[in-house]
Amino acid sequence: MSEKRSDVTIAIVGSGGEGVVSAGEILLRAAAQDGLFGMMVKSYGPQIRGGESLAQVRLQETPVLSQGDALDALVVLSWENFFRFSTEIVVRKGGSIFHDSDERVPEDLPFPPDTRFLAVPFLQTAKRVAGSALTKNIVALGFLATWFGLPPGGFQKEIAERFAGKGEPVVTANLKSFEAGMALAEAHASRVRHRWSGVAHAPKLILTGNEAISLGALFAGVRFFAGYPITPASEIMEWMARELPKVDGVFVQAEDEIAALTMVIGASFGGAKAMTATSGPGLSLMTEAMGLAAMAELPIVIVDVQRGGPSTGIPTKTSQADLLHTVFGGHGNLPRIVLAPVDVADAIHIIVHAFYLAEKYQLPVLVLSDQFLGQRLEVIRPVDFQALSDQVIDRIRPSEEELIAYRRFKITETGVSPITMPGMKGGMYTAAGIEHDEMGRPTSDADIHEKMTWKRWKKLQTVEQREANLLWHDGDADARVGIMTWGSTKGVVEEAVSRLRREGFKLATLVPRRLVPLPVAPIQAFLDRLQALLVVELSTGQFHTFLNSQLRLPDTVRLCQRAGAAPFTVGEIVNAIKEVHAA
Amino acid sequence: MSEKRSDVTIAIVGSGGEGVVSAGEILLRAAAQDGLFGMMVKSYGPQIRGGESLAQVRLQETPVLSQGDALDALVVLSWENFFRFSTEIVVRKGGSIFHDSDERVPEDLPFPPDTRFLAVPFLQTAKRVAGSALTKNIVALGFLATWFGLPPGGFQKEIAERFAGKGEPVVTANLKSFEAGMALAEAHASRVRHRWSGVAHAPKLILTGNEAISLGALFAGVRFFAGYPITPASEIMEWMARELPKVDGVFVQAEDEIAALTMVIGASFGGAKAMTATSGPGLSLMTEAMGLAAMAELPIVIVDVQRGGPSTGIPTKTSQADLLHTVFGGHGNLPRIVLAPVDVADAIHIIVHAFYLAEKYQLPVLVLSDQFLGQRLEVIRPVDFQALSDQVIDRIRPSEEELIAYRRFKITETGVSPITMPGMKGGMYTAAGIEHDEMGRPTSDADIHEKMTWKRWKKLQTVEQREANLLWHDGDADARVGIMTWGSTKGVVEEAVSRLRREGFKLATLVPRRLVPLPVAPIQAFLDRLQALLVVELSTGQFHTFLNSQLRLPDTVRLCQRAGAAPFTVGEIVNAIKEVHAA
Amino acid sequence: MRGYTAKDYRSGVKPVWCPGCGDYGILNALYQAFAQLQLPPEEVAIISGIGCSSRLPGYVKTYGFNSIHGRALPVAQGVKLARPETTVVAVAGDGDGLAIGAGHFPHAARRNIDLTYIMLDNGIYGMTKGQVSPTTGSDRRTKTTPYGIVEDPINPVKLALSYGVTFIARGFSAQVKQAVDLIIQAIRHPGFAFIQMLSPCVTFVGREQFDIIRSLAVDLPPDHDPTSLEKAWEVSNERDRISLGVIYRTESLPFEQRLRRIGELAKRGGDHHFDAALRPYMVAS
Amino acid sequence: MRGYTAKDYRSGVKPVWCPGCGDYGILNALYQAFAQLQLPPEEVAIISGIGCSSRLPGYVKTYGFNSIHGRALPVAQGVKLARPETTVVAVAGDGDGLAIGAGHFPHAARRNIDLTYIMLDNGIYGMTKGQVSPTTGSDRRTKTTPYGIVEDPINPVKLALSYGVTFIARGFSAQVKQAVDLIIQAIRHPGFAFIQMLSPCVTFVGREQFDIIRSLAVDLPPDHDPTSLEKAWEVSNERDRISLGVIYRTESLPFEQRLRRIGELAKRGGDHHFDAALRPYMVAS
Ligand SMILES: Cc1ncc(C[n+]2csc(CCOP(=O)(O)OP(=O)(O)O)c2C)c(N)n1
Ligand SMILES: Cc1ncc(C[n+]2csc(CCOP(=O)(O)OP(=O)(O)O)c2C)c(N)n1
Ligand code: SF4
Ligand code: SF4
Ligand SMILES: [Mg+2]
Ligand SMILES: [Mg+2]
Repeated sequence: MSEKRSDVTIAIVGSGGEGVVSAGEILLRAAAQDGLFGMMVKSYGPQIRGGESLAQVRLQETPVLSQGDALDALVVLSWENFFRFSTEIVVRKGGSIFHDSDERVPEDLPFPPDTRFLAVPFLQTAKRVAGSALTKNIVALGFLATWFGLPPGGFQKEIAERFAGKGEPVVTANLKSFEAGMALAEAHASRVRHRWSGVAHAPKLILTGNEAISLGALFAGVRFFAGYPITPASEIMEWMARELPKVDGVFVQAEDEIAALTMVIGASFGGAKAMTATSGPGLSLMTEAMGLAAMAELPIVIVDVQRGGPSTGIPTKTSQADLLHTVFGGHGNLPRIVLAPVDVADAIHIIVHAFYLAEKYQLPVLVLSDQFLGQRLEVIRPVDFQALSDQVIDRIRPSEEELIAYRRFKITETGVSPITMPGMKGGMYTAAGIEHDEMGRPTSDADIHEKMTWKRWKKLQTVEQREANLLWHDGDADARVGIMTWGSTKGVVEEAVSRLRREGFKLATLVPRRLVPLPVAPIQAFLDRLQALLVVELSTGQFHTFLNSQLRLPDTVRLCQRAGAAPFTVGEIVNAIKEVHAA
Repeated sequence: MSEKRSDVTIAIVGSGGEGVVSAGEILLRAAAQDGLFGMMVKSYGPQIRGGESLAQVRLQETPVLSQGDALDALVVLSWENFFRFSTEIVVRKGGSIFHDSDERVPEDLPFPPDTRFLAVPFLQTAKRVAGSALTKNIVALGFLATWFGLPPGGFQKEIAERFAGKGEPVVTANLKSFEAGMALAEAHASRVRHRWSGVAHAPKLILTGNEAISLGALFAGVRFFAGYPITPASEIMEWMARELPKVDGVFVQAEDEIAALTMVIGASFGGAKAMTATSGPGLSLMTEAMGLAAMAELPIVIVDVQRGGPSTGIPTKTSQADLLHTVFGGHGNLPRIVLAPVDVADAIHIIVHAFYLAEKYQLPVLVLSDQFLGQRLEVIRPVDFQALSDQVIDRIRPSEEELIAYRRFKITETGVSPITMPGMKGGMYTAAGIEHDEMGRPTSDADIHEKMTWKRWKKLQTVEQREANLLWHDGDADARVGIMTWGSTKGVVEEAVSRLRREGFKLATLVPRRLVPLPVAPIQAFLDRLQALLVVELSTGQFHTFLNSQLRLPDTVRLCQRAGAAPFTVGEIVNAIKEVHAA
Repeated sequence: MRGYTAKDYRSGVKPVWCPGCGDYGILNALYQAFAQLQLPPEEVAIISGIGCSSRLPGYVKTYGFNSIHGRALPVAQGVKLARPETTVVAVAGDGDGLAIGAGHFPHAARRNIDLTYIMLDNGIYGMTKGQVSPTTGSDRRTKTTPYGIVEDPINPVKLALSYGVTFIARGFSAQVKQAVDLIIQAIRHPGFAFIQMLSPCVTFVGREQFDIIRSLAVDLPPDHDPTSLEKAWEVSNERDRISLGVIYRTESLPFEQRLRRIGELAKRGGDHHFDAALRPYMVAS
Repeated sequence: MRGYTAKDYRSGVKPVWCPGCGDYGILNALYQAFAQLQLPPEEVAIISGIGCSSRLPGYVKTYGFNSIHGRALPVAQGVKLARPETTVVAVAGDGDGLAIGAGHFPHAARRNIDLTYIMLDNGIYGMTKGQVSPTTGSDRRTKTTPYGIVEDPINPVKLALSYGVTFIARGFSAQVKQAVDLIIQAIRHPGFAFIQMLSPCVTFVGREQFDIIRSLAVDLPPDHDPTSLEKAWEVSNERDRISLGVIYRTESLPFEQRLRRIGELAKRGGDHHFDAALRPYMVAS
């Protein structure tokens, strides 16, 4: 038998100790070396360590938009752990289950009737060739490589690198296990030969959303990071802890998020490009200090990698429910910019743009990522950093003349005033969260308050007028049904829409990547052409509420919303769109 | 000469040390004893003590709606201090200035041409009869009493009570000063006799918005208050520090607002009706803990007395710019209720209702007051506490049966589940900010998260369906121009609308006193009858944004908005309404 | 009536903790201490913040509150003040209590509220998978200190001493019997009692953390006088060993009693129903 | 070049402080200390929180930051780390630094960042008009303690000592000459230096606060050995008097130098431009 392939989704389930996630990573990396694009998502149980874990890898010849709805193949290292994910795991009709032959297959499995069950001796083989159960996952990898027609070279290189630190014998044991796994597939009675076509061998990047944010920030020139650990944002701070010292930047693990953000504000006052990264609970704690940055007009960047809420919620799972807080949170009239990347590649673009806007407009810029985007591993096209370098800018400094009777908060046409920093002669001023006049002197005068409030507010208008709209748009010009979504949900929606358009549906999608200030005019123009709009989001309706607050929506609006935790699947969106069409 | 009076606005300006505010208070209290209604607002300079200060008192035969736009009379104890308020002080055409005769009248005063200037020897008289400059303010009071036809009895009683603590000689000196002041007016060449008519001698209450909140909370049964000082909310905690120990309640000054709110949450878990009060910066700090109350489903009440923002802003001045934070702030899907009293009497009703809703629905209830409402002193009709006692309720406890396999977070039709507290046998459970199942056990399951999120959200729907709408509505049924505002701005708007309706304008006003959940249906019905809507608010547009997010506004919307600091005047609103009418 | 046994306090919820985690020892000690004190489960409330250690309340069949990161102490104080009959135990991690929650510790101490504060100190952020904590030893590498730690570690016992905590002890997860005894004494202590419980993280520090502590731990000598501030100060300055036991104790009026005094003063004036509070605002005219 | 004189540091903004407020003395001491150190105004940054005391930066013609309540220390640390050449002085009130900001103090201390932290301690919340503060003496009535204070007061010097602060001093607003000297020493100290400056609030505590402090204040004897931890501990336990002067000092590597070490370790690997960071994510295929 032989099957032609351009898109495969494979999951591995087992306990954390069985190396599920490592196997997934090796699979994705090896495939990338072989020219494929891909995405991996992971899921864990509540145990801190050693609990159940699931790695889902999707491989494609073209860039991957979503995690993949239904599995072509599921590797079960242990059935016990499978059941923890049974609601998350969907095997496609005609899909395959590769399960360890040492374990009895349980009754009442939630798979389609025509699912193929293949018992494979992963454990026995590992014990036989490596003398230990530990390489069971690598045996499975070998099996998968051969089964799905992936050349062994990439795998072998990855395995060698990954275990190099553990010494020669470990590397050898794993390589042997891999080969034994290949042999198992080769020899398997019901073997299906998969063939790939059109694989474009071109350089690629492989990284997570959190890595993309970190890398992009470094490119933008970040030199100060203070943060406090929090799932699922900690990887950004761990990255900074490792990389910033190499470029003479400063990394501090603060005592809490309030300290983190106020340190960042201090560092910005001191002249550094400065940022922090957090998740919902930390973001809520930073609310007061965010207002300080707005009032003292200091450039800062805050990354929020959203997770399930409210309160501690579900730290390890995704959500899009910090939206209203980021766009509207904070007491007083608090100007801020909010950006939202839609995928890993976009995360690089958006974080560079975030620093650009922060420095140019001297205010807090929030970047909204989420667990789904932050922790998924993607194989993407290389990013053109050269093209991004225009956006690496510094804040505007006063001229010699302006320094003569320096007005730090001079009212200007754009709302932006030239800023000094310690060390600049003649530029001395007192920054403050207290209302102040153009010189920075505290005041409680109503007229000055009025002027300064609108001066700060003006910057948002300037951004809306002068900066790129950051709209992602796709679809049919004559579509009467439109879809709007934001952030990491974009990929799933794009895939659903493409699928339906291939089926003949006329659809148009709009995804704003800058939420504040929202580019109202072009979005309104888009909406005005529609008869019906579908709003897709992982929250109880925050994006819909936000859109309503800024725009006039069509008479027919349908909502596709869930609290979160699990990201949307393409199938869910397809159904929702079909319902709108039917209505 | 003689003038008939039913409405007088008088201001006194001087330095803090000159007893400006005491004089205003005595004037208002004395007038109240004489059957008048009234309102006093104060304004200070930036000095902590001894800076300039201004007390503005409005007296009326009917309940007072606003602070009064233009002064009938201004008492100037010292001109130097006058200039600090020159933009805030407006004297009506034909108004009078009573200034100390020892001070030279400055040039270029911003008064209308026909203003009457009367030099009065306040200082000399004080020195003469009391041997000290200190009673200058009391001399001025005597002068005002006679000038405006207010009987001396109330003043004398107030003076005697106020200075009783300082000993007999001080009381005597002040009483003598008062009488000498009366004599000055009596003897004054250009004396105008003012007569009041229709004064209804009926019991009244005199108190500030902050006192109304405190008193109402006590009536509602508050037994735990933890707070942290902050202008302009501190009076509430100072009140609680004094009164709670008398009823075996507990008052704690916490180390910060986070501790304050988390103590309140702990106390609520422990079974007490518990609250805190703060202003913008404190509220922002409480954001994370607010989510905990929502997630753990614990009744708590937070009062926010708004001031100028963002950040530290203008602590001593008013604003309505915490609106979006209270309705939308906080990460995750965070159900909360937001109420906004419109005047001092309403503050009592609203805080009682806040405890009612908190206990009944087990979630955070925010009450939005502001400096203008919180610190102004009003003479109002007595409040019918008897009628309010229906709203003094306790949270629902599980039945014996429900305790058998107690599910603390049982999914119910209303979203509300019976709650236990320490000491209740069989009711043990672990409250948590982590997502949990009906038993309270932590989970990261997407399905349970979905169910529990909507369970918590359901409570808002239940409130909207079952509870009073709390809409304040007034005006012409056939009006095509409508006005919406909220909170403390209502009185000014009501007065402006009444004035214009007397002039023949057809107008209708709607003021929601419950902002979340907003009673959408009746408001939409109101809006649908309009051709044009005027939205009035002290912020850069938060109320407008909020209304847009919930309702479909008429095609013509006009905004009357200022950053804040000074409250609106009736004249500003009148002009804004006329412009809408003209459009 | 049959008395309570340790297993009456088990909630039946399976801990998420790693096999071998130090927190199991403390949890067991808590069950036993409650049983020895014969505390009715409904009269106990265990209040924690967020962290591996803060999962503890869910594993005990009493009232519990797994609150938010760093706020175990203020929540616990609220519970105790609202319902003073409750035996309140606050549980925090070293990050929870000494980083984000550091500001609450001195204030809980100076109130001397009658509760027991147990810090499960593993010298790491366990829950977030291995970042440096305020008590991480200077020689360690962690996820956020790949090149070593630049901050000096915090000594919680020393802090407690300077905060005027009225009962200070140190225990070790591997010495359950002693831990039981310390918890019993702490609960009995009228006022704020603090126990630093060394509780190794086998996953992000490693099993050797047990051995290192074992090699340095010594029980306080029988002649240690816990009422001596000087002796306690000396113990808090030790660097060559880790003394276990009750380090310091003193007597001071618990907050609840101080509040009672305040209440008496406040009530001197006369009647105190709502009408009395309303009266000053009434104007007869 | 003419040197700087004290008045070169006056900003010309009129203080909002009450006549007679203790803060004037500290402000003057600061002007003089800067002049004696001949600090170029643009090389100084004064960072405060919120409170009467925190208004100070606005009155000095250097860089300044009047930030938010309780956050003087983290903002100051950010400034210093971003631009280490700057002389950074953090200013806080007793409420600012010991209540809402209490959690930052131990962490600033253990980092030993080279900055000077001056706490203007008036034992009251001045700015908000007279509520109890963490250092209010137990015998006082305040707006929020109408029946007396239930919490024990905090001793900031004792705290600093237990936090491992490397320079600890106490001054008094009425002794400007000594205050100048303490500030100079603190600024010169390489690492984190803390000064508790007693600075009476004439309005909400009263003028007698000066007299009470005067009656208890004594300069540390010339033979006081500030390098002795034991002596410092004794001073921190004094109840019958208030010792003024340098209470403790020790040497420890400032944070900035520790970071430099980290940087060297990090850079051992080779080149460190952006491309090096990008490389691990590149897949050649
Ligand atoms: C406001 C906030 N910030 C950060 C986190 C993430 N977080 C969860 S537990 C934890 C620290 C855990 O360390 P520790 O308190 O020592 O407890 P352990 O897990 O080691 O027992 C952190 C930072 C959070 N939940 N909330
Ligand atoms: C988050 C926040 N909470 C409360 C306040 C109100 N507030 C301003 S200053 C202050 C305390 C002032 O006391 P202290 O720090 O001792 O300074 P002092 O005025 O006595 O110099 C408070 C509570 C605030 N500005 N911000
Ligand atoms: S990570 Fe560490 S502290 Fe957490 S459960 Fe595992 S061993 Fe215990
Ligand atoms: S209130 Fe007190 S601390 Fe504030 S300025 Fe006046 S005297 Fe100084
Ligand atoms: Mg820990
Ligand atoms: Mg103070």
